[in-house]
Amino acid sequence: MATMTYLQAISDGMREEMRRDERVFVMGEDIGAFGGAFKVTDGFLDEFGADRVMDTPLAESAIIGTACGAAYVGLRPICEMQFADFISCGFDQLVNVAGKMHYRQGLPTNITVRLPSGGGFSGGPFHSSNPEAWFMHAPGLKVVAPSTAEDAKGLLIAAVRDPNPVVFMEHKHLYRRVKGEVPAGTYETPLTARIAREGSDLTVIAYGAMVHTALEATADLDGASVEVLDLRSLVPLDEEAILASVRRTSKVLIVDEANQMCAAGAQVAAVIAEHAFEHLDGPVRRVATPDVPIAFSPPLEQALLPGVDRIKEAARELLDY
Amino acid sequence: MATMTYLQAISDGMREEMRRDERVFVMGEDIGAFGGAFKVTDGFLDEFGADRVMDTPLAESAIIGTACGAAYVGLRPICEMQFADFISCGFDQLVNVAGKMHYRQGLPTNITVRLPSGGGFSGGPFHSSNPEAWFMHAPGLKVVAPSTAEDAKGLLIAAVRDPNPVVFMEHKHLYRRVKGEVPAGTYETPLTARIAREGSDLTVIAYGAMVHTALEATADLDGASVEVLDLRSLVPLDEEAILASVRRTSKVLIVDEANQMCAAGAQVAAVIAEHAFEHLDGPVRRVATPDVPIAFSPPLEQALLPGVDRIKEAARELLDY
Amino acid sequence: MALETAGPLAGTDPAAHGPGHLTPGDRAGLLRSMLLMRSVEERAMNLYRQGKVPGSFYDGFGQEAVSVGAAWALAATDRLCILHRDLGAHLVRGVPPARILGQYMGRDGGITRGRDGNVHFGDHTRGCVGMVSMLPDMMLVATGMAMGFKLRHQDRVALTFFGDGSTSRGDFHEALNWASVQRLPVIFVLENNQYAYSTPLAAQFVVDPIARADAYGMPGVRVDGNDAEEVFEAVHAARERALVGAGPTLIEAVTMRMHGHAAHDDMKYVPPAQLEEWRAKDPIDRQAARVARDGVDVDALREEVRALVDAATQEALAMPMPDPATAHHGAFHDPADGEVVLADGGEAPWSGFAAAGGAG
Amino acid sequence: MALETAGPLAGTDPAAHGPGHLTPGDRAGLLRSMLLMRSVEERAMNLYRQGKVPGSFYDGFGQEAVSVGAAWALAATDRLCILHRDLGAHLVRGVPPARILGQYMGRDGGITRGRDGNVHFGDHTRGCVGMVSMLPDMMLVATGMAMGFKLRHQDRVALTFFGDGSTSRGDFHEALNWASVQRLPVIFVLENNQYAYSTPLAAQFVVDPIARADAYGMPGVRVDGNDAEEVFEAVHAARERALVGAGPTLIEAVTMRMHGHAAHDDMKYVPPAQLEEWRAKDPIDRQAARVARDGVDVDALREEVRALVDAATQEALAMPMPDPATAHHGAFHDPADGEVVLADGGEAPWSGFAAAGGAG
Ligand SMILES: Cc1ncc(C[n+]2csc(CCOP(=O)(O)OP(=O)(O)O)c2C)c(N)n1
Ligand SMILES: Cc1ncc(C[n+]2csc(CCOP(=O)(O)OP(=O)(O)O)c2C)c(N)n1
Ligand SMILES: [Mg+2]
Ligand SMILES: [Mg+2]
Repeated sequence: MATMTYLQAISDGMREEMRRDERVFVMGEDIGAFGGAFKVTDGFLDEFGADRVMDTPLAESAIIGTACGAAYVGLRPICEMQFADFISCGFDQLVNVAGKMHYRQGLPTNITVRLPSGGGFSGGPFHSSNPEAWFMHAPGLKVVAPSTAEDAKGLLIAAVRDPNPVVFMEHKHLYRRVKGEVPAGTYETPLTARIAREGSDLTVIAYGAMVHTALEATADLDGASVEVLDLRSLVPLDEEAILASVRRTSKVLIVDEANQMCAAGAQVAAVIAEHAFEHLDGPVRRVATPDVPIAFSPPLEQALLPGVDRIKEAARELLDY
Repeated sequence: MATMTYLQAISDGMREEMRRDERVFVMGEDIGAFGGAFKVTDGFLDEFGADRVMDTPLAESAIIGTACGAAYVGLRPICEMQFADFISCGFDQLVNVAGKMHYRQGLPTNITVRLPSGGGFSGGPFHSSNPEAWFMHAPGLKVVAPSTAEDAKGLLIAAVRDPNPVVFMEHKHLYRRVKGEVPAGTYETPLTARIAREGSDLTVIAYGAMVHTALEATADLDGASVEVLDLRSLVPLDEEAILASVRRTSKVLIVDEANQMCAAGAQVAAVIAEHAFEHLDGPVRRVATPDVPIAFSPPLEQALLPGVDRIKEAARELLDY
Repeated sequence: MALETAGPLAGTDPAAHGPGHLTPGDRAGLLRSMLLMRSVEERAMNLYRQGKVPGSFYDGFGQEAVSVGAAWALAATDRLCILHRDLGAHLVRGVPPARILGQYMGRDGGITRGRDGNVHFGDHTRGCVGMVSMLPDMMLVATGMAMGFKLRHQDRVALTFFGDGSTSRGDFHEALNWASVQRLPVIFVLENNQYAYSTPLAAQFVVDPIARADAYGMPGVRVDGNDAEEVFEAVHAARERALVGAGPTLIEAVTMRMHGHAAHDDMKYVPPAQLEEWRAKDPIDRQAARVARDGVDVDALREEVRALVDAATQEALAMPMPDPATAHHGAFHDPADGEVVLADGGEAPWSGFAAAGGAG
Repeated sequence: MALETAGPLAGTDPAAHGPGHLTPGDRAGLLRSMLLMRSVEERAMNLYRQGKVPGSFYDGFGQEAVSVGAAWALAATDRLCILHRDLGAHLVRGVPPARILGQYMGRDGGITRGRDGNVHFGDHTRGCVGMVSMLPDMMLVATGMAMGFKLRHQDRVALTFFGDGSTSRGDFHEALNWASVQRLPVIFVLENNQYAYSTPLAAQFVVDPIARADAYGMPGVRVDGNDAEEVFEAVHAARERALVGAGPTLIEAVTMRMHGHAAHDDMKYVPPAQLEEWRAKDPIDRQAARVARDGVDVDALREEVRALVDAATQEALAMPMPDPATAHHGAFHDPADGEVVLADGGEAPWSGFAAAGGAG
């Protein structure tokens, strides 16, 4: 096993799968000669050629819509949005064409849409967002959000092989900060939750970058034993794993980086309040980003994004409950 | 006070406000000579002329984007989407231009976006949706969803006068089915919840068409006293009214017509699970539409949309809890 | 704005224009498909009036030559996104009328098994993707199919239809521009039927959109949309062009929507004289005259089609409604059910394909 | 694809082209604004390298003539959406350099008070709407402002910029088409700087987009984007046209992005010869030569600008960071704070407006 960054793991997953399966190709803005805004496809043009590493016009609706068409004739496109935020411009094709085709017509849409998401480095209101909940609320789309290098590769490959449209949330702040052992070759990470740390006093549920923030915040919390559940997949949502953990610990804190209203965390809270009510020994707490755009200036941005301190405080309150 | 349908009340609200305020105008596809797909602007062209009753090209992004521009120079556009579903094509302008402008630049976007929404008459996957949760999850947008004729008029006027972008969810299934006394002249309905029926054993929380379904389902539930809370506004969400009702009844059922994942109902459930935990005497139950597109064929559609039977069953389970 | 067609409009003599690819058999086939389209839609409208078709009902009365003529020019290996005025293309591909009527009625035997309604269907076993309502989203899907063909060096084309109103939306532009930058084998058939719901052309554009073809660097061909053979020839030529790698073509078929936007629409906004004028150009009458001159018994053809649609109606009425217990199934495809992509099963009845073994 | 400008490219003698609206004072003013733009951006880049500008940093080095020349032609009552290569337009409107540098550094004294970054700002007290990142969304916003003017019968125009890459997106089309159908007083300035991030023109279009103007029924004017006076004259003419109700104009200013897409971009994808070629056409050098011939002491002007930017830098560095306790405020406008719409406070330094009292 090699050690690589989260970013390298995503590249590696795509590269391996493209070598294995000639139906797979990548498309997006500046992904060819330039290697992508974050260099995720660096070197791909040389290895796979311009046909399979397709620099597109600046047109997100077209990226998603033509990818759907290519999928219907048997290809497996991986679309890169330059930033997750720009998916707003391809929103219609994603929710209405890709999301609804199978239910309506029995025709699956085998596309993977990579969304470099998340804040933490002064990207401002248009380069920091976490739009996953929009897609959870759009039937027919799967949504995954890896937090580790190993899962980034495995979920990328699983997404490409899945016959359905999969929105792949890759958190920009993890790109080069997170490293880990990554198996060689191709493998699929299942679309289920993973226990990032076992514990018995409190469950913290998170995904993507917030898994790391949650782990850090609860590593040493006055000796409490805190379980951290990494959702990994948002659609399907691993309700069993969520409920099992809450049954064990009786207390739960949900952390997500998205704006709080109708976020993934709201769905998780609703599932728990409905199906684990009898096992709860305290309110279902949430830490998320307030309902404003992500501000640019560092002190403002830091005040908005869930950080170690807010998580610690909420966790302590629950432990003391 | 005149008796009018929900649809007439919306028309009446727009007409009165246009008479009072020359900055207000309506724009959309086929809203002029044709009077709109649902005839909400019938007669407007004659009364106000083509400048203020603007038939637009078939271009939703342009409808929202140009409305924003008109608002910045002091006008108060009301945009009609022919069906709520088509807002997917104007999504980017709505969430990124209208939603974020004030936070970023201190410049409010005084537009009202009317979305004829909801199912129940074989509209199929593209003419039945309830996309309000997408906009709840987009900071800077207000979202209202009247259930009565009186509120439809009052919330429409409140939306137009609000300096912020307001998404006005008008449920198509209520258009001609719901009638009520509507005050003459102009008035604003506050963006707060309303108790549709008082009760003490159970709270049912709903908005839009589901208020009526909830009232019907719980009108005579083995003698139980069921409170029905009509949210009316989703952003801002009247958390105080929600929590106050739950504190009184200790049991809560949330009904919404949207697909269940990350829906408005999920947010309401999360708020309750976090802030009324100590007052709950049972799980927070939800009845919503499963996560598939709204099917066309009547038996399928009826199986998907929350109906009286499903609500009754869930309410009974809670009462027996 | 000039609305008369720019191309050489022939009279009723097919030999007077076009390279004459069509045999008498093809000509009769075109007529038969148009008759079938009109007949199926008339029957569906009756069923709608009887309350057996839920929701709304849209048809393509008066526009039959566009979808029939265009689909006629395609091979079984080609791919289509068929729009809401274009039932004829489904019929040319071989979709059984009973399944179409079942579709309108929301029956389990309809193409989408009641999941979607009216003409929002595509038979993927016949190379067709079902349209979404959002117009003209399918232009990008067709462009993407063509992208797939190019990527795999396949000799195939994709074709899609869209209306005059749909030209105002961004996806129209993104599709034409993308297809031209990548030189894709795709054929865009703009069906100018004078209205978008109630909206006349002047509210959608200042210059007829065929003029945009130049600006995208592709040929723009304007044809009489009420002449199935002229439509066929234009699509045939565009297809030949696409197959040699010369890229996309924009075809404008000028026609008229002779019915309301949907069944509920009384079309008060259409001047009666305009309808009169177009009634005289009925595409079926025109083709029937040609075919009669070829010696075909058109009355017998009409009779055959009527019988076929009668039988299809009975078959469709016998189909059960879908099982409500399945309503929440099917948002996702289960890999265990095998790979599903568009298949070649569609019919390509043109004699040129029959002779060449279907490969055009 | 022809990339040389189509219009008559004059040498350095301003009298040789254009109707000569500009006085020597205007000419010097244009130069001063361009110098100011370059100087502020150079300073910001230094601050970026010092770690004082968070996020990324974008500039318009080499493109100064476009935004300065265009904004120069507008009245205080006109309205603008200014893009990320167009800092000069903000400076022409009178936005103080200190507030711009504060903006880059995320200070509380920046235009957006740290809410947004880099050139994503607009001073609404000077008639400007801050751009959003999604390109070219602002084309529709500008179109909407023009719609407002038309509705209220006001003698005003709206103007916006956008890049060559942005022409590929649907909103480009929706804006041009809408503006032409409604004949709106809006001016679209396409800033063709040869690249969209790393993407060359050939990946965005087959025919230069100026050719589309015809197809929308509006004039398309191609100018040398490195000549501030030529840009001024084109915008001036478009404005006159708009004010008499003749509708929108598409102007293409051909220029070159001389720096990377943003500070991190080393531009390996740009052939050195291309940069060389354009370096010789520097818009500031060109204008400086003209102004020098008018007898102006250009060195003194440069000195004045440098001092001004030095002082602005000090002022900006002294601005505090925003208060984190306010981070979650401001998603909504509180009506109690009064109505806020774009105001006329922007400067319109052109002598034509000065003479006519600001109304053009
Ligand atoms: C994006 C979008 N907006 C609105 C509608 C509602 N709508 C359905 S058909 C129609 C008119 C379409 O006109 P045109 O493109 O000319 O096609 P035609 O129906 O005339 O064939 C409209 C506005 C839609 N289907 N899609
Ligand atoms: C809708 C959208 N997609 C992607 C981006 C990311 N992006 C920022 S600038 C840029 C290139 C823009 O090129 P062009 O329009 O030519 O403007 P230029 O930067 O060259 O002035 C891209 C792709 C964006 N801002 N908006
Ligand atoms: Mg039409
Ligand atoms: Mg550019």
